Amino acid sequence: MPLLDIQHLTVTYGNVQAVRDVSVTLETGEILGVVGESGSGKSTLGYAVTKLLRPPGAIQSGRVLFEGTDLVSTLESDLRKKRWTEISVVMQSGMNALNPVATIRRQFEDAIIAHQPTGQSRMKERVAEMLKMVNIDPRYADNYPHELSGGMKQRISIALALVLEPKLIIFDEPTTALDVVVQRFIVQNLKTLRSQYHFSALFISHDLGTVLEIADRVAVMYAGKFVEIQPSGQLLRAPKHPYTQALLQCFPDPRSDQINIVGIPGTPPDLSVVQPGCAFAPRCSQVMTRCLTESLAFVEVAGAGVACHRAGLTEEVKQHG
Amino acid sequence: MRYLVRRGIMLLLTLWSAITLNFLLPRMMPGNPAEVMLAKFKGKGNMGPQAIHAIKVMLGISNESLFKQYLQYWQEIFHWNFGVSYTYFPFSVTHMIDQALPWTLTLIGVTTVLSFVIGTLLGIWAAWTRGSLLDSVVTSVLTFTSSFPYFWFAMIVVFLLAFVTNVFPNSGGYGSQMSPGFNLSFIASAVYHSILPAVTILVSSLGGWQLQMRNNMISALNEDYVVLARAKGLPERVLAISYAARNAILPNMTGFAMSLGFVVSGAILVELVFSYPGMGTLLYNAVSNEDYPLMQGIFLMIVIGVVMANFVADIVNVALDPRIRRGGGDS
Amino acid sequence: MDSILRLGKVSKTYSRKTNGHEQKIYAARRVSFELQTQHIMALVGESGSGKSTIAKLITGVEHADSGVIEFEGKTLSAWRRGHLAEYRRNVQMVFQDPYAALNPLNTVRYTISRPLVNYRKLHGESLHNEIQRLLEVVHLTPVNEFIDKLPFELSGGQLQRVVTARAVASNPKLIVADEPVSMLDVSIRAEILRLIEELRSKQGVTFLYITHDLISARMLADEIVVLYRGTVVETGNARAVAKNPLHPYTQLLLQSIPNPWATEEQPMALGILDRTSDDGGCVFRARCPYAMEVCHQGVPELTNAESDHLVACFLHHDATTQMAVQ
Amino acid sequence: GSQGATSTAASGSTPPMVLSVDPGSPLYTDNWNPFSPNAVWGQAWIYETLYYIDAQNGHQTPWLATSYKWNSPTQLTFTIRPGVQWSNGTPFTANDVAFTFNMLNKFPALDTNGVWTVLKSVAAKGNTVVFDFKTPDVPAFTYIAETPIVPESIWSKVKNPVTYTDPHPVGTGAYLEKSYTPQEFVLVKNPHYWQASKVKVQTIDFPVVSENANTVWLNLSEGKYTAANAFAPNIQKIYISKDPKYRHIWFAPSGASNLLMNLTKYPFNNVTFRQAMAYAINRPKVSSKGEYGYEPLASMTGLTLPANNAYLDKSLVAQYNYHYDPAKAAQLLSSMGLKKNSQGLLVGPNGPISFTMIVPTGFSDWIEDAAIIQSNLKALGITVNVQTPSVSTWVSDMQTGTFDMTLNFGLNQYNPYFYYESDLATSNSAPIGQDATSNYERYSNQNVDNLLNEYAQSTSATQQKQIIDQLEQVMLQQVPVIPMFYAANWNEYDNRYYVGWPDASNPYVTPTYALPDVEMEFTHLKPR
Amino acid sequence: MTSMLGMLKPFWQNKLSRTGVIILGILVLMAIFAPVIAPYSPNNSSFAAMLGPSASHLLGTTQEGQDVFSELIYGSRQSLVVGFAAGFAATFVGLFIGLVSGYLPGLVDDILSYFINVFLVIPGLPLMIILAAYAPVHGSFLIIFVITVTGWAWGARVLRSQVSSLRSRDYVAAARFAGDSMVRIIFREIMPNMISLVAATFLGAAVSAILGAAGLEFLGLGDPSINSWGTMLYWAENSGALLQGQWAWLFAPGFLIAVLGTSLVLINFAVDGMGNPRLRKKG
Ligand SMILES: Nc1ncnc2c1ncn2[C@@H]1O[C@H](COP(=O)(O)OP(=O)(O)OP(=O)(O)O)[C@@H](O)[C@H]1O
Ligand SMILES: Nc1ncnc2c1ncn2[C@@H]1O[C@H](COP(=O)(O)OP(=O)(O)OP(=O)(O)O)[C@@H](O)[C@H]1O
Ligand SMILES: [Mg+2]
Ligand SMILES: [Mg+2]
Repeated sequence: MPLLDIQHLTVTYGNVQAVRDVSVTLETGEILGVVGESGSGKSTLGYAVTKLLRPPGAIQSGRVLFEGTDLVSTLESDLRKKRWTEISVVMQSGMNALNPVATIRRQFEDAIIAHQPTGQSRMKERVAEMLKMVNIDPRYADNYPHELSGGMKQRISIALALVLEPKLIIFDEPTTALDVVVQRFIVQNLKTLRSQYHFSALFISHDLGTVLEIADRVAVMYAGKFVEIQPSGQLLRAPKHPYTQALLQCFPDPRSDQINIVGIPGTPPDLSVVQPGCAFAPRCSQVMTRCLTESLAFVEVAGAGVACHRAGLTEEVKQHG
Repeated sequence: MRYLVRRGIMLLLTLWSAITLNFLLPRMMPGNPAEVMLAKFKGKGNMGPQAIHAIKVMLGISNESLFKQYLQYWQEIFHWNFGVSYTYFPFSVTHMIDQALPWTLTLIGVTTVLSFVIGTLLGIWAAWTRGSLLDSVVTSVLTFTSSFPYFWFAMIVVFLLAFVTNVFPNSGGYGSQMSPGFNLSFIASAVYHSILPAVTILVSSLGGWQLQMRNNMISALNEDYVVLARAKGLPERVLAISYAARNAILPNMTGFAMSLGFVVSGAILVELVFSYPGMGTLLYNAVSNEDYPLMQGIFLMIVIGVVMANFVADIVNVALDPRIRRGGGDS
Repeated sequence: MDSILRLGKVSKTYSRKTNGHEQKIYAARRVSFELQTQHIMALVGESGSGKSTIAKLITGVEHADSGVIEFEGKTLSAWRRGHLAEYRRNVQMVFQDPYAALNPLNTVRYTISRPLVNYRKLHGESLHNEIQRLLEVVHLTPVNEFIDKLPFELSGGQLQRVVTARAVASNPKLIVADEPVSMLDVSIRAEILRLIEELRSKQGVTFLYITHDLISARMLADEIVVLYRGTVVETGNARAVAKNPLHPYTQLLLQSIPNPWATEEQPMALGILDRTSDDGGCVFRARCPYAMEVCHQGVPELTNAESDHLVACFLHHDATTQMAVQ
Repeated sequence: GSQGATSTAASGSTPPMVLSVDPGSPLYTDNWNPFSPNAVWGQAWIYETLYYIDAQNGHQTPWLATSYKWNSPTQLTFTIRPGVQWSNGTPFTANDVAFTFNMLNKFPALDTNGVWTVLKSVAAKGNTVVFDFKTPDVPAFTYIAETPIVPESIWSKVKNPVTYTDPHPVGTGAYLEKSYTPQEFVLVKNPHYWQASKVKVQTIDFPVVSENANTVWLNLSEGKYTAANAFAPNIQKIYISKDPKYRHIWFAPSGASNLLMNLTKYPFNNVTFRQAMAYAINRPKVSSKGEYGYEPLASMTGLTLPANNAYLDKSLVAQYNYHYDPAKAAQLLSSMGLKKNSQGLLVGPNGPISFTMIVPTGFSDWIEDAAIIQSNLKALGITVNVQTPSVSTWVSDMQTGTFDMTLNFGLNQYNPYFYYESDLATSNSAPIGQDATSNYERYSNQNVDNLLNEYAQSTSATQQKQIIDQLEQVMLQQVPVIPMFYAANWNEYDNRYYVGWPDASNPYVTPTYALPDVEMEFTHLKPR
Repeated sequence: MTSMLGMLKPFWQNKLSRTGVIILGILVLMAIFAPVIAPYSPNNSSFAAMLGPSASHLLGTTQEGQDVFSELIYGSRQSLVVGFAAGFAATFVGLFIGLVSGYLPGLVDDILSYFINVFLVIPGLPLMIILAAYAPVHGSFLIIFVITVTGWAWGARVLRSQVSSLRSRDYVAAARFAGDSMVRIIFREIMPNMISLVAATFLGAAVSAILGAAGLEFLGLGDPSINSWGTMLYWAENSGALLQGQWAWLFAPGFLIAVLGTSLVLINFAVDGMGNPRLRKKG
């Protein structure tokens, strides 16, 4: 049984369909990266999985099976027991995710007290331990968030997510707001932590480079749908969806001799209208007529899949050839 | 600390200007209040010039230069001496304020605090159950009551509860045959007399706090840190109180301090309707009798009250908001 | 080749109060560089290294504490004396966040018309035509579809084009672009960068391109200036600097770029330290894995390491003779 | 409820006596000094005067003095009542009287009636006190007779009687201070009072009277007061109808309130115009609607009727016959050469006639009166702007003569001399811009001044009556002011427990509890 | 024009504020068509005094014999005009001082903020009463003046901080680069983005002006000969209306004041949407 099994999940904000019939599974110990342009519905997916959507956001349909139980139909009071002990999150901007009027220590202790209360000294130890783990001097435990730099806050958010050693962590762009050097540092930090804690994760980012580095598998999201899922290495070497291909071209190898960044012309579609056909078709360099009319369901087979008429064609051709 | 010192200096400056304004105001007004006062001291016959002079001296009506008067005024203030009241001569302004202040401080002080506390709690609760029937009922009822003219509501309350049904006394601060003191029956009587005015003030002021807190709370609930707290699986109570409400209340503290400061001025219109022996009634009497030493004295008390309350608010803000306490805050 | 802009030992400090005591922040320290006409120069550095400060000093938004800024051979202070409008016209700016740089209530037409009306005194038909032309220049076509839109109706990339069109409108000679793509999706970045390149080659505009992204700097710029804590640590030909960085800090920047192609995991060589004291010595020494005795004693000067490639690091100095004492 | 005055002091078998008279809002101050304008009114039951003089009819009742005599227009002798003692047991003597007056001389701030402006000396001689005058001033008798007398034994030790608050008053009066709180003071019968046998009311409660009239009306309506001095709209409905058997009112008229016109300004400097005003204004409506009908129409002579009926020259009144008659007013106006223009405005030599009428803020009845006057004059083509300045602005405008038209209180005095003197004497006027004492309309007439002088020196009643008749003629002919209505002495009382209240048929005292002679009422009241 | 209309759109879209707009609209119509709606002139005092409600006098008559219903209808004019005029004046002064103070940091700002602080500390109602009591002439202008003097500071403070935050926006800097003058920047770049705050300030000021005016008039510090809801309360109170059983006379004006205040508070619910171009455009 997969740790997390998302089935036909659809999420809306009023008339905006931000996540459209998304299905994916996540195995224990696996890190699934989710990439896509801004507004493609990555955060929405993350919030929906944890049932943390803010109004007017609402799950329209679908199931989110966590260890076999459907979180969508679980009562909030029952869900509360699973929160943080089994599923925790790192929010898009760690800066605003910390309560500005509570010390760092308080924010750790809140979580501990709510789920696994222990003695004061044990708690103190634990906080210090967690801070050290993300290379922050434990002295900072008694500081307030505004007294720390952005990078520190982000690392604290990560430590906070790990404090109860959950099975699943949702990372929503944990590095986006930071500059390259800090970003790099956090990614390395995460890798170490993963080897220590063996958590599974949904790693959301628009930075394909980072995702490819950290994730076992990568899901590419476009206009609320997954267009391609593949193990990282495979995605890097043989992207199937034209969107994935285009996206990869935006990340040149910094060491190569000639650097040429190729963008994707055009803009992502308006999510408040549902159009027939492939959402990427208007920007696709390999568009065919049927792309404009026939939509294609994404099917995940053995942890991989692609939603492209073109990809289907090549597959067919191969079989015949 | 630095922040407090700066705020302190600002408030002292403010105090100085308010006191100066207080000095100038009656002197800039048209008409001659001193003459009106003199008329009050006149009998039916025509007073002799010595008598007039003697009365003027006794009331401290002065023909000295403005600047000299100003200096004297400051000297008096430092001695906590605001002169004699015209209306209550020979009693001093200080004496009259001493008489009225405790009533106002207790009645208006307690109701202001109650109003803030209840209003804030209702606001938190309404935001928490946002969209529910109870939320919309409570919020719209309070929106309506907060637009009540205080005095109008007070008059209706008096008529219904103190006259038609005779449940409560219609006026005064305590039973008239009681002598003020620290005994149970007196306190009980004072409380009994204060219920109607308190309710009036509460009903018409709750809405403001409720609405404000509800707004703040709703936006706080949308903050990332509250969503994260929910993700942490914290108990609802902790989430509502120490995460959302704790942050949402901060912007209201200054307003609360201001209104605490204004407690000193009493609720003029309500006190008037209930003939409550507080600062509001005293001020109204001072104004209608053009007793400007008394007026100035009361005004000064109010300004001092507000300035002090503001300072306390700063301290409270510093205590509650680490961003102000430990630098980093932009102010 | 003639230089259009020259900075000579420009310094700027800010003071900030933390926990009651005042702290000096050296946002720019004796920064010197020269920008050639119709070149693109990239100013690279991590957050807080002083990139925006230099942009503000050049555009005249802030005053330098010391040093000179020369534009077309005339000092900025000379320009300020009565010719500020002309200076403004010649030195324009593109902001980092296209969502913030446009008034949400003004249409594209109004926004672009302002410099045209103010600097070029255009009206009526000619104004309209010029706005159309500018929109074409920035590839916002068909023009009529965009001209009367409000910012919220446009995507980030389109907004950044409007911002660029506004900057070009006054026919400036120099445009300072402060991280013009860092807020945009990777897929859109390339087009904006290409637009800058195009403006340089077709309109002859000189650019100072500010970024923390070494890759885009290398792709777009002719020269790169690397800034660390207000100090220029390395400068030179873009390709040389980005491909073969000499300063340990530039190396760090390069290593930080996520690189899924990299065959083996390169451990991060350098730690992050949030504060260094500002008393003498190399600014980078606390984070530098190669820090030597000498690094604590003096500030390394920019010296030629290769042709067209200068670095301020004792590792590349022949001797301590070139050490400058502050 | 209307169970009568039960709220307080229902001690034992004594029926309660609760008086709603003394304002002191919001709270009383503990001040019993009878010379202080801010003393609690209860002092009038403690300190007594030589004579009691009724404010309306001038009826004199010997009190601490048994008799008086004018030895000459400049010398007056009072004979002191024997057997009176102060409430601390010391006997009351002529020395106390002389001491009291000499104290007023020493501390002029206490001499609010200005008796020492005419007195030369006051001395005790045996059981008499002799008052010597600087100048003859017969009317000053009233002020002397009504000065409260205080015990020398106590007041001679008071350092500054001006600021003295007399917290434990010792007087000769019928009552003693029993208790005091800022919300209520209680008087109890003085067992050693010199006419103790006549006093039947054991205690009197004085609860604070609210500034807010509605509170008083509620209490009145509920029957919380035995007697009150309160204005109330529709007293019949609010008060009497709730218990018509026992509840009564007697609103004795007092001095006339006057419409003042600035006689230094056009058109008021023209007698014909003023006469026209007297016809043009619907004075009965002002009295009945503006003043709720409580304040009866005033005589154009200015005399307070019916108290001054004896002075009234009925033939003179019939001869002038002022009444509401717009046609007559229009005729008088056109006789002045004023004509209406096409817009219906009355035009004078300087354009349409318009002026401002000021009424002090908060005087709601007067504001209503002004509205009536405004509409009356509008009908004649005269524009009146009504403004409501603050009281002090109003007073100062009157004093300096910077007004066109206003309403002003009359003097509540039994003796018409005081009334005419204050309103018509040149000495009480002043040039515009300077403060006038009381002649705000600035009337000046040598003949009138002479008449007033003669009166002050005369001790003959016939001569006095004759002078008053001549002044009445001036009032009717010259119309220096237009008397509008008599201010009322508000008085409500409940005779469920006590009877013997003064009323129109038995006006032995004017029941306005601020007056010194009101103590007399308590020698008449008896339990039912 | 379309943009003006568009700006008003949020008021109609939000359910609460739509209620407010409708209520306010009814009151405004009542004021405009007072002569048509009211059966009598409010100054007509020819009826018997203190009549109870009846078909010819829906709410009875006053002590002076005026028709209460007619007074109520006509009274809306004065209450609306004074409320809005005072609200407008206070907002205008607050906006002006807030703009100048927020846009010109340094000495000017220091001085103006200091004044704002002083006026914030000075208690409103007592000062209002004192000013009004001393004024030589009482009338609507006095009330508007007094409310403005005591009420501008709050708005000035809020608007000032908004201006100083808007001033540092990139698009303001950009306008400076585009060569726009200070005045133009203030009016084209800063002001329009403050519309919703200005509107909120205005609505708040109008509510307190309406209540303040009623309070002053109730104390007799207005011009009692003018017909307004506040003066109606003054006369009702001075005539012991409740004791005389004239319920409607006292109840109706206070109720309408509360209704008017509520309508403005409700309208305020939509103010946030006003500055939102998304809603504006589709208008
Ligand atoms: N509260 C909301 N109300 C309406 N629409 C919303 C709301 N939040 C998000 N959306 C819309 O839903 C879509 C998906 O948003 P989401 O935040 O999930 O995107 P994202 O992929 O996380 O983008 P980013 O990289 O910018 O974080 C977007 O089109 C966005 O405009
Ligand atoms: N007005 C100011 N007052 C005080 N300190 C300032 C001010 N402006 C900038 N600084 C400080 O100066 C340093 C350089 O800032 P600058 O904005 O130039 O950095 P940057 O390289 O542009 O960074 P980023 O990549 O985050 O934009 C920083 O430490 C910053 O905090
Ligand atoms: Mg997101
Ligand atoms: Mg920057």
